[in-house]
Amino acid sequence: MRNLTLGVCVAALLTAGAARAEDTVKLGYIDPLSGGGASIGEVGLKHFQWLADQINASGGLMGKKLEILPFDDKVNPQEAVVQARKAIDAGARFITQGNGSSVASALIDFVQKFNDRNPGKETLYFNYAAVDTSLTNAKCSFWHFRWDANSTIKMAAITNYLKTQPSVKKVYIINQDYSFGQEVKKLANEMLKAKRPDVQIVGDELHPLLKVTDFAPYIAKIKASGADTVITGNWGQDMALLLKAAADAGLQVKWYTYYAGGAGGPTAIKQTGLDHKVFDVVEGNPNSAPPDAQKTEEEFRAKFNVTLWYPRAVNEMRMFQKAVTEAKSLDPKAVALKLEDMKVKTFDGGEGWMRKEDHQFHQDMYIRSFGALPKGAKFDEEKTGWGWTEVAKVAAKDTVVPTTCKMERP
Amino acid sequence: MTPALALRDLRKSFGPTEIIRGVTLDIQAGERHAIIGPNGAGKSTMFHLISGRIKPTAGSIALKGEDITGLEPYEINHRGLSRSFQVTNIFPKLTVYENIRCSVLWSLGYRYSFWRFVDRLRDANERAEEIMEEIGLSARKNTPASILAYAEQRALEIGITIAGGAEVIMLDEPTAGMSNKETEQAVALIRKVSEGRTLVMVEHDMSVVFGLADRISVLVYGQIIATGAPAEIRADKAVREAYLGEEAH
Amino acid sequence: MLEIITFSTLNGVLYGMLLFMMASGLTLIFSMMGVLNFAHASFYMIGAYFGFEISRRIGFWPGFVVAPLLVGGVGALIERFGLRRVHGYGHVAELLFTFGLAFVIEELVNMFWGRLPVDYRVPPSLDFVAFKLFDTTYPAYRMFMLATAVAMFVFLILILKRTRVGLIIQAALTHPNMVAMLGHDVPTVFMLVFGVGAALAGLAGVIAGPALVTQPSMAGLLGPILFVVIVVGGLGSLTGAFLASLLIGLVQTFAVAINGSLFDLIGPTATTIFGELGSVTVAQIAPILPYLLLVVVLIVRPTGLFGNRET
Amino acid sequence: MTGASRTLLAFAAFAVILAIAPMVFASGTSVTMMSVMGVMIIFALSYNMLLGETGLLSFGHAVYYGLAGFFAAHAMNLARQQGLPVPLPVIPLVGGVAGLFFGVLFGAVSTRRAGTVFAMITLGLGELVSAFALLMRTFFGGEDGISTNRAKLLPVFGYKFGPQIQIYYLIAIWCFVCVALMYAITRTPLGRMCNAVRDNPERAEFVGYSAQRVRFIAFSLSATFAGVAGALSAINFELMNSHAAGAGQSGAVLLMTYVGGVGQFIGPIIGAVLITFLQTSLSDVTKAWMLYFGLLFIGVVLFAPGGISGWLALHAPLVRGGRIFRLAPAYALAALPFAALFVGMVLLIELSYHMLVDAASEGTKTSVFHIAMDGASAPPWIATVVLLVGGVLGLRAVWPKIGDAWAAATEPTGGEA
Repeated sequence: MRNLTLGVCVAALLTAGAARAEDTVKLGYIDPLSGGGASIGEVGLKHFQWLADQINASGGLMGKKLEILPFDDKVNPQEAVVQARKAIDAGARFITQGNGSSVASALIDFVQKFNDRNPGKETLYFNYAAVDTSLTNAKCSFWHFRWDANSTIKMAAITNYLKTQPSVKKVYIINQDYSFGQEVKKLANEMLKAKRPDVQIVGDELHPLLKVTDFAPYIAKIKASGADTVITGNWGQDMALLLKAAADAGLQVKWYTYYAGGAGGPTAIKQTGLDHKVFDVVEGNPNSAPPDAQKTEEEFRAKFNVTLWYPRAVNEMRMFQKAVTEAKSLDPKAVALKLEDMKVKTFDGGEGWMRKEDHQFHQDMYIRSFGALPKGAKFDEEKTGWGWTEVAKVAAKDTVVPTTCKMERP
Repeated sequence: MTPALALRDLRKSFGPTEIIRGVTLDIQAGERHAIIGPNGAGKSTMFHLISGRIKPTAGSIALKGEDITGLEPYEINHRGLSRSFQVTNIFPKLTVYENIRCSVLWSLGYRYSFWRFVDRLRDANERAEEIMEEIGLSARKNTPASILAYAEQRALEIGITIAGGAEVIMLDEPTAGMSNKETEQAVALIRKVSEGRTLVMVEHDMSVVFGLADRISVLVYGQIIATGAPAEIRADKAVREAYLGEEAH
Repeated sequence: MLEIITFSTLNGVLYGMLLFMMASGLTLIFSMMGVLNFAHASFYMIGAYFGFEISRRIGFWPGFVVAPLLVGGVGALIERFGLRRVHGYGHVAELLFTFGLAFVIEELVNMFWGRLPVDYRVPPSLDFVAFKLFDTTYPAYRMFMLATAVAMFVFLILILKRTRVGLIIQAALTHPNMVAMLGHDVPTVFMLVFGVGAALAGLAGVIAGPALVTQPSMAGLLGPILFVVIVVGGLGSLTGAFLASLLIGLVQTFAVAINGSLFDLIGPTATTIFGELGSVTVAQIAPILPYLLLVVVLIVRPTGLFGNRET
Repeated sequence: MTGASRTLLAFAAFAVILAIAPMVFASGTSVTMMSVMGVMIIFALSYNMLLGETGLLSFGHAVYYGLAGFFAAHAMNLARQQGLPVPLPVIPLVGGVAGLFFGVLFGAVSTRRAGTVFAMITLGLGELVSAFALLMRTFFGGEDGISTNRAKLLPVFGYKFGPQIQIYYLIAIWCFVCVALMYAITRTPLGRMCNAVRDNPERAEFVGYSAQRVRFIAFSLSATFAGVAGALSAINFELMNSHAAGAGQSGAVLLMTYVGGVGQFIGPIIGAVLITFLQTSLSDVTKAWMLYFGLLFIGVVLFAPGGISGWLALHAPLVRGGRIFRLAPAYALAALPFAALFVGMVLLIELSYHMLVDAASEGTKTSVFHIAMDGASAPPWIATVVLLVGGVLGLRAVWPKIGDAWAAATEPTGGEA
């Protein structure tokens, strides 16, 4: 029992002792740092700390050092709001987050209300991985910028690629039954009908999120439907088990996914032996990136022993620095105004721009397949010996989709 | 006059074994009635049937003329029957006072109310004090029931049983496991609290039975072989053979 | 149609046996000790990780034997130095102890093996196609899992019903004092039972690890469904758990095959009455059905389908 | 002092603490955290109406908290869209009614049995509700949940309830009222019978009470208060999503209540405050906070089954008898090995965590308690072992002294035994 009291005292002391000097720019990093989501949140944190070091090495922001303050949101929207509040109290006027569209949606809402109610203390929110399209549509906010391609852009890229693949005739769609999966389902149906009216959608399945232990029955259905291609937004265990069950049953189809490259995905694909049958869609591929990006990738892997998952985080931080320099101000509103319509060369070489109407970043997208690496390819994944090979590039301009955002501008 | 309790051809089987094999018995209002019989005769089962703890396989039970067969224990209690248990069955974490007070609440009509403070219910508190006085536990008022001495717990058991003011009281071996002196006190207590009520009791101690009971029924193998005043039972031949006879050996 | 029924039955049985394999230790511990072990899935997880560690160093088969024994040892130690202490405070305290234990085990696994899935593979000796049915292959490893599950069931039934040890432990549950009087060391019996239960979970982990995903959240994701199995089957009834596993496996698998919704059944009125639920297909809610089954069974028959006691 | 006046004094003190807390801890984070604490106090106490008072172990109490939160969020949105003259402070009533409704609905099917059957039904219901929450998107808003704006309702006396401090006081007032009501309920015939049913449901039936009815009413009331807490949570966060009705939240309330102590009324309050504080703050201090949480919980189950309040309550008679000081020397003696043990444990966990998880990418150097150390070198590990072993041996040596001190302090010298 006193153990406890002591614990409280120690915790209180440490929190109090953590008061920091005021001459740094603080970026609150709000993502899961404990529990199941931490594997991803920790890696994201490393990205930002590393990027901050780079910014600081190149002169910082207006001569001030950038400091990353990590906060654990436990992938819980309500908790994220409490942590955002803590970040602001600790002096952060900029926050960044990526994991979970529900968290992102809560943060947009929180930042909007906080800024309305606390004029002069505005806070800006950079989103590097939450992909729900509505975040830059119905829920869009002046105080929110997104660097990751949203679900719609990703599906546009996949379907643009499928347009060039006449061998695709029967498509099966399977997704997790929650907002993201439902969005992927809807987009896949709409865009396939528009771009490949000849393709037959032979199945359209939703299954509960992270509740299925055995995908054999689903595979039996896919098999019975005669599909040659499957489109899925599944991630984590739902992705791994789906592929394992497919391999067990000898199902020979191509898998177009959003998150086959997510944590643990490469390991699972290697286990199934599905060589170059699983595809994903991303904003950068290390094996075909320009030399400077490859060099950065090498440095990052050498330092942290993990893939540079988020090329978009690099874009985010570089653009942040650029906006501060151009605005000659650390005021979030001034920074936000400079970010709007900013055009840059992206980390992976293409041209990218931050669309002003909805604050969605647009960039070249790559379709990749996972499997044995061709000669000369440098980067494998999760020590499997297999890696990603680019199969197509979809230019940024071909992924532009109109937005429904009606932004309230301050 | 309507009997306080009327059993008609009551039967209870557990699987293929019939434990109570057609008991028919009238217990008159105001009498002290003891049920005796050898171990395994079904005395406790009969108590459980009457009080609703288990449901009979066949037959009927009437309390003051009203059929109570198959009712839940609390419904039977509402109709004026209260019982004690052979193995002490109290509220162990509550104090003696709380034990008693909980047992008077229903009879005073407080039911499931959560809009009045129990400490302000003068009648309930007074009644609880009276009962404690009656069972001689006033000094132990704020003691948790679980740490009472055995005899005190037995007294509390009786206190809980009589607290609700039921007209029919059933005591299951109230003096079991007591020393002679404790038994004497218990008998005095039973005599006092059963004043003006109907008492049914199961008891092994024959001096208690014959000292206390107005009438006695003898239960053997799930059937009543004799019912009558103590003197009649003493003289009954079947009883002597089946029961007292055994003890004589 | 025939194809769907055949596949659904086969897949249902396979899945059901997987569930039974994982739940058998849980029901054993409950029937013997009356403890509802919330950490059971954690033992299953430890089994998978131990199996993984051993298989990548020595091989799958040594892991198959050693890992469950290690998990059993861990379980016995936890019983001896943890659970036994709280035994006196009653079943709620025991349950809460295992609840906290599940927390700690997950964090420890996080610490030792990281949060990402580990590469635990099917052994080459079992990595082949067992048979082919209507163009769908069934891997030998699934058949191995099925055989192990059945073997576990038979083994447990024999132990409990036919051996002296089984009789003693069953008696120890209902009459601990009496059994102690007869000269048996009840605490040791409990420790052994808990160890065996944990070892069974560990065995399930060793086997299921390569087939599923070996990761720290595997315990949490699996946990509740095991309770459904043993509660629906009847708490403490091994046969019940076996049949409930089959039932749940089949129900879930057949449900996945059904694309119909209330909308298809009664037309547009479904959406007016049930709103969105009207257009939800049976397949969509298949994995939720076991929980529905749990609630319905407990309301209608609190002892479970084959059980005879409630707590 | 009589029991009644002591109670009044305690409640007065509670009111004062609620009133001045934001003046003492004035930062935005503190006010936000204390608002959450206020909500959790209500939630944990409502849970203890089941666990501590009636002996019902529920694994699905968040169902009522969460569902009521959704109703409250919808009510706020409706009031705003329709321009209904509904002020924010009455919204928790909506939550209470919703909680009551679902409490009655689900209570009717789950309270027929206590014990394991009840626990399992609540577990199943909890899983079902979270599953349906994802299926019914219009009502539950899918993953995102339902967001709302508390500042757009009818102002009360000029307060618009935008600023967090106003929300704090709104929650504080509701918290005070609910705590008082829940305390009052324990003092009513029903409250007493809840205890009786917890102790011995069978005997309760033989003194005229249907155990099922008692459980059912307690369950419904408990769900009502959980509903109020859920609505306050919706107001506080201006957001409700299905997490709030899920197994994690149900587990959290169990943790709070049990760690605080189920045997005393104040237990869940202590638990709610402490666990909320740790939940929001511990993750800043250590990445292994969930491990500490698990160990804390196991520690309480093993060594203090009455929870914190139970442990404190052991000392109450001594405080009243003015003999608490007799324990002081023994406790002071124990404090040292205890601290050593604690520091050793923390070192062990932090060092292991760093070496196993972070060392690969951050190197072996770390700092614990602001002391820099290298996990690859021997000294920190030696210190850890010394502290742990020293702590254990020290405690063993001191333990009998504590026992003696207890014996001396509790020696009957008249008065209460």
